[in-house]
Amino acid sequence: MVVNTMSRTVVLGVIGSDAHVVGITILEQALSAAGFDVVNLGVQSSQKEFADAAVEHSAEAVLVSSLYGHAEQDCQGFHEVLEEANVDALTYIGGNLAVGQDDFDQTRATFEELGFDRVFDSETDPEEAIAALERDLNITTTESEQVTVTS
Amino acid sequence: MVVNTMSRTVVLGVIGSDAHVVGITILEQALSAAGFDVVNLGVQSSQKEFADAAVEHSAEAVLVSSLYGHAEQDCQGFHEVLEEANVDALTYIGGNLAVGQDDFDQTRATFEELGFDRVFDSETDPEEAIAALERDLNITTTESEQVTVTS
Amino acid sequence: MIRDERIPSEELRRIDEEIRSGWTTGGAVDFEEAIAYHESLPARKQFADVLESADKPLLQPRAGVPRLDDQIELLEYLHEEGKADLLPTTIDSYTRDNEYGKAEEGLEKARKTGDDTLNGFPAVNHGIEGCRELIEAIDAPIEVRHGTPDARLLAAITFAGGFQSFEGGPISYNIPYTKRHGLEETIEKWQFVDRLAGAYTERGVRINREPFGPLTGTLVPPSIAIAIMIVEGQLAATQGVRSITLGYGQVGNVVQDVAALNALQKLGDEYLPDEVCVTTVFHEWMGGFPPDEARANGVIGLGGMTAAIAKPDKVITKSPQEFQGVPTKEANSAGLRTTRQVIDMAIEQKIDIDGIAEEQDLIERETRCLMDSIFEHGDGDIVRGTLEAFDSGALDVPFAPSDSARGAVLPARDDDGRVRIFEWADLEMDDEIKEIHRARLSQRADTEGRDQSFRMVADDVDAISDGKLIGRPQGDA
Amino acid sequence: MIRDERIPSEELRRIDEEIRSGWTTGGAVDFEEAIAYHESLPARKQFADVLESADKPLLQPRAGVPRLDDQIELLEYLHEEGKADLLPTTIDSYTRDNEYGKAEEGLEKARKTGDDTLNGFPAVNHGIEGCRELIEAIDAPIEVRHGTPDARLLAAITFAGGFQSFEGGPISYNIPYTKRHGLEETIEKWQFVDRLAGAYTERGVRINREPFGPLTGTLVPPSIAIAIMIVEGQLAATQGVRSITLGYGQVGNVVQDVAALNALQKLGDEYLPDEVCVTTVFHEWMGGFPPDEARANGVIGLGGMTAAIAKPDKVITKSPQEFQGVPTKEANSAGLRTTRQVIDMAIEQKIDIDGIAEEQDLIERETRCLMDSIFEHGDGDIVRGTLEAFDSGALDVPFAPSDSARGAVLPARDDDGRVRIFEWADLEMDDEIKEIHRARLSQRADTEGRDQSFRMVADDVDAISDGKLIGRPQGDA
Repeated sequence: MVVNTMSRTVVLGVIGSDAHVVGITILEQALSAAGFDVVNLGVQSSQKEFADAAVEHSAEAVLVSSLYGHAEQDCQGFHEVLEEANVDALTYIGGNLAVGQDDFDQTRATFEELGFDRVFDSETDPEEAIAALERDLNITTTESEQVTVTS
Repeated sequence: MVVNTMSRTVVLGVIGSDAHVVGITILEQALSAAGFDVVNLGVQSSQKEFADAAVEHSAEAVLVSSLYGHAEQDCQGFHEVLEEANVDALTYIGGNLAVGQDDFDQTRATFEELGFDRVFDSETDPEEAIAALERDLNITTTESEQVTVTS
Repeated sequence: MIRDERIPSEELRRIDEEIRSGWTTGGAVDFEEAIAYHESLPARKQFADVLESADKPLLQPRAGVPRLDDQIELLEYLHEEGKADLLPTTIDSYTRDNEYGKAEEGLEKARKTGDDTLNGFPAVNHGIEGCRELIEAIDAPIEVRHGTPDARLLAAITFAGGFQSFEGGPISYNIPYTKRHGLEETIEKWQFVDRLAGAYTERGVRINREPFGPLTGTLVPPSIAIAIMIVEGQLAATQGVRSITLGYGQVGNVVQDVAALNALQKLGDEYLPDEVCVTTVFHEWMGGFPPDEARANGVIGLGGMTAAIAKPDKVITKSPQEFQGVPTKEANSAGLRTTRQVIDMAIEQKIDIDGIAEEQDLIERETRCLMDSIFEHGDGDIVRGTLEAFDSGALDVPFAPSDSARGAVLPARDDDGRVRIFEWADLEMDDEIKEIHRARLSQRADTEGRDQSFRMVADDVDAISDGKLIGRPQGDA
Repeated sequence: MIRDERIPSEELRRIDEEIRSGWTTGGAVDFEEAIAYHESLPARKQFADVLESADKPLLQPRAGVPRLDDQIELLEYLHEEGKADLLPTTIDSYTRDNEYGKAEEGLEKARKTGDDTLNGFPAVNHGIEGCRELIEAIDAPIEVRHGTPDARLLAAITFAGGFQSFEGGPISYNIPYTKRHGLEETIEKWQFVDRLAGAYTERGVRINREPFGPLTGTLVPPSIAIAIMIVEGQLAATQGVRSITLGYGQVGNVVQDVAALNALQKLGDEYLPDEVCVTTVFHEWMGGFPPDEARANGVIGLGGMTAAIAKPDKVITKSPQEFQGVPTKEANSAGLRTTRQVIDMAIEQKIDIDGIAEEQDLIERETRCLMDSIFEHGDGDIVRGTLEAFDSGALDVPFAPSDSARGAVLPARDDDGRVRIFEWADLEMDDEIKEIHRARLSQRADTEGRDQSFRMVADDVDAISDGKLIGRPQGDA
């Protein structure tokens, strides 16, 4: 288990009308175990709920999950909402981001264009996302070297 | 169980290169139980073996089984062989008589033309064949009325 | 605050009239005429009687398409080709959200274009006439399956339309399905549904009610599912329902699944009033399926085998196309026939597995802990108790999207593949039982040479779709 | 009369030379060079080692097509898409009849037209080079499967060609396959095959030998199959074989199948010399399959479940297309993956079923009766004993087409679906055991309200393809 000396807050949730809860439940556990303070908004969270929580908890990262294939639609204008609320946090998105997607590079480009810092597919292990987060937030851990990052 | 007062002999066997033994094994049991004397030639029996056995045992019926789809070929000239041996017995044939057969009436006509007195498909119960045999041999039994004959 | 009390007749009438005014088809409901209609149905369409008198598990698939003619064709196919004993009519999502206007648009579009613009059969829009046409066309009993938090109008119309079985309940159609519906709200609404079913029952038309046992479908510990089934069964019984089918979703461990189905029947009989006829339904694996029809058939085969041993009254089957979503009618029918073959080959065999009694005993003890806690939380009232227990976290469902449940409990499989509780959060449970779970999970951790952690949970969630029961660490980890 | 004695080296050489002159490809065999070739193969292609060191059941399909390139493609597919652990090469019918000339014609036609003019891979015609090309192309061990009464040349060429496992035996490839081959003749010919395998074994190249356990594939009582497996294992051991896989075909009753596989391993270890490594192979149902892929998947699922409980060393899988004959490679691979999913989900579960020990005890007692009778018939010599016992009917196989067996024994299922003996004919068996069978069948007769008769046998033969295990009388009978 990776334990950090300094505690960082991340906001986590499933965007849109999506009710897939298993992924974020496990991600919440993994983030907590890795030493993060996690604000879990749960499923069916709106763009505004993400922004409000990020402001309230001074989050350093906003992690968006979407598994029902309508992520692109649900994330239109999301970064503008964050900007208006003066949220200056990393933004990650992961899950089944497009219906019947064949080409993940294409999907990644789409979501990077929308403003996300990192884009993960549904096969991504929690460890992988956490390792990326630690790198992006310049958190040094004794074990992070062992984790293979493929993003 | 139907028990007859007079004992009649039938010859039973699988013709050609066919090695399907289950059907005639059960038919042998059924015929014995119905009071017939059964000469079971087993699988892979030639036309001549049927004829020889019929002569030797003075058989009143010759029952031919075929399940591998080559019955028509295996039975070409069969009735001529029986005639040459002076066999004057009923001849029945049953089983999967044609490869990929859809129309059993067609198949029945083919084998009746070859000289068989009755033609049965592979779904025929032993009882049905025996009931037909009893009728054709004018055997009166107390129970034969109960058996439905659809041939 | 609402309590577990029967809705008075005048209140029933008042709500009924209010509800039926919610959509045009509601006006056609005439209770007396509906009773006469049900009485006119032949014995083989009387759901409760057919289910309760069966001498082996009856099979039922899932199926719903928007157009009436298509639904008739689909159910006829599943009945004739799939040899389903009982048939379903799955309702579309708009109806589940009480958006009858949107359902109407979808239905009209479906009628015009022939496309399936809805993901189910909008029974409210089809109205009583449409429902009855379906009931009359199909030579078997049909159940309404949906996932609707407020199913009052759906119940009013489908009951009057001739359906005699109705899935769902205030917890089981809330917690796993929606985020923001309050539990008190859904209990109140389902009290009406049950009361309406009770009104038919009083007149001799026993409407079968079936709480949805699999809940979130993801490694739900049997005792949690059974406690919720008992609560929903009790709520229905209070309102006069007399035919109740308690549900359970396969977890994949044969001993635990058989033990759970035994416990479900035993505790159901024990907790519910004597005048209720309690039956059970076993759902084939509701978690993620392998993305491969051949492997999916293996999952279905294990489900059939479990059903043959446990002998529930009903089995809801899966199809080999489960991974990709709604199956073709051929695949749906294949799932039925594969299940049937396994059950028919195995059910006459005496298969008594060691350890079922012990596992059943553990499940019963756990369930009693939860039930005791619910009664305590409610000072003897099961409605108040359920609300308070969910509120305090003493009752919880893993992976619940709903705000009404903590969703803080986390399950993991033990070394034998049985579902145990890894994270208890505030779930009410005897320490002795918690110790048993801890010991079993510790045994698994030893086998795998790793600590007990959420990684086990994560690995277990994906295990069956990856081809195993237990999410063991991979060689390259 | 031949006896169970090792063929002397000079005799081995003499027969070997004579046999190899039977077809042009025989000349290329060079024993020393072949030993070196086997030694050069990587560990993952060493059949006996891979099989004996596996920690769970390995899966193997059936497959054989005439052309080498097609056979490579087929086995690659089954290895990669079906995830088969071990691969087969099924030999064509002409080769089984030693008609190498006709096989050559068929092969040439297949090469010209691309059609599968033969029903298997004519390994003799492909010769050592062809065989080795196949061995090298496939990254897994490969077994030769055939059904050849006189398999001497086939063995000489496939052993030298790099195959390290060879199915069959003098009884198991005679009694179920042909009518007129004498048993003495096939024993003599298989003594050579085993002696040749023993010669490789002596030099460190352990050729695995696998007697064909399912025999006639039709309700064979376990003890009869096991006795024949022990006899063939002993004959092979005498000739120097040290890796022997005893086979058993599923009868469909889980308790009896698990008990039989346990007994097979136990009695194999007991009867065969210590220096032999005995493993077991379980054949998924070899009787008639339902004419419906969905139902066939149910049969396969039950087979996988049985394998998960009994844990044999190897499982030979069936495909959902079994009914129609040779499956497509996709269906063959689907059968593998369905079996794999069931085994992988169930094998880590502790599933101890009551009554397995008792059934195993019964099977062992029956088998010992048969073995005692064989030894008595032969005055201690197992070859003479086998010949005399088949001759007297003390040893028999139900539904045997061969003139070498009486085929007078008739099996039927009891009320639990276990295969019992209805007609003993002259089979040697303790009266006490006969009484047990009689009582079990009488119980079934009572349940069904009919007399014990051949009708049960007939009904049982068709039961699984009709969707049930036990052939109960139909309602309309």
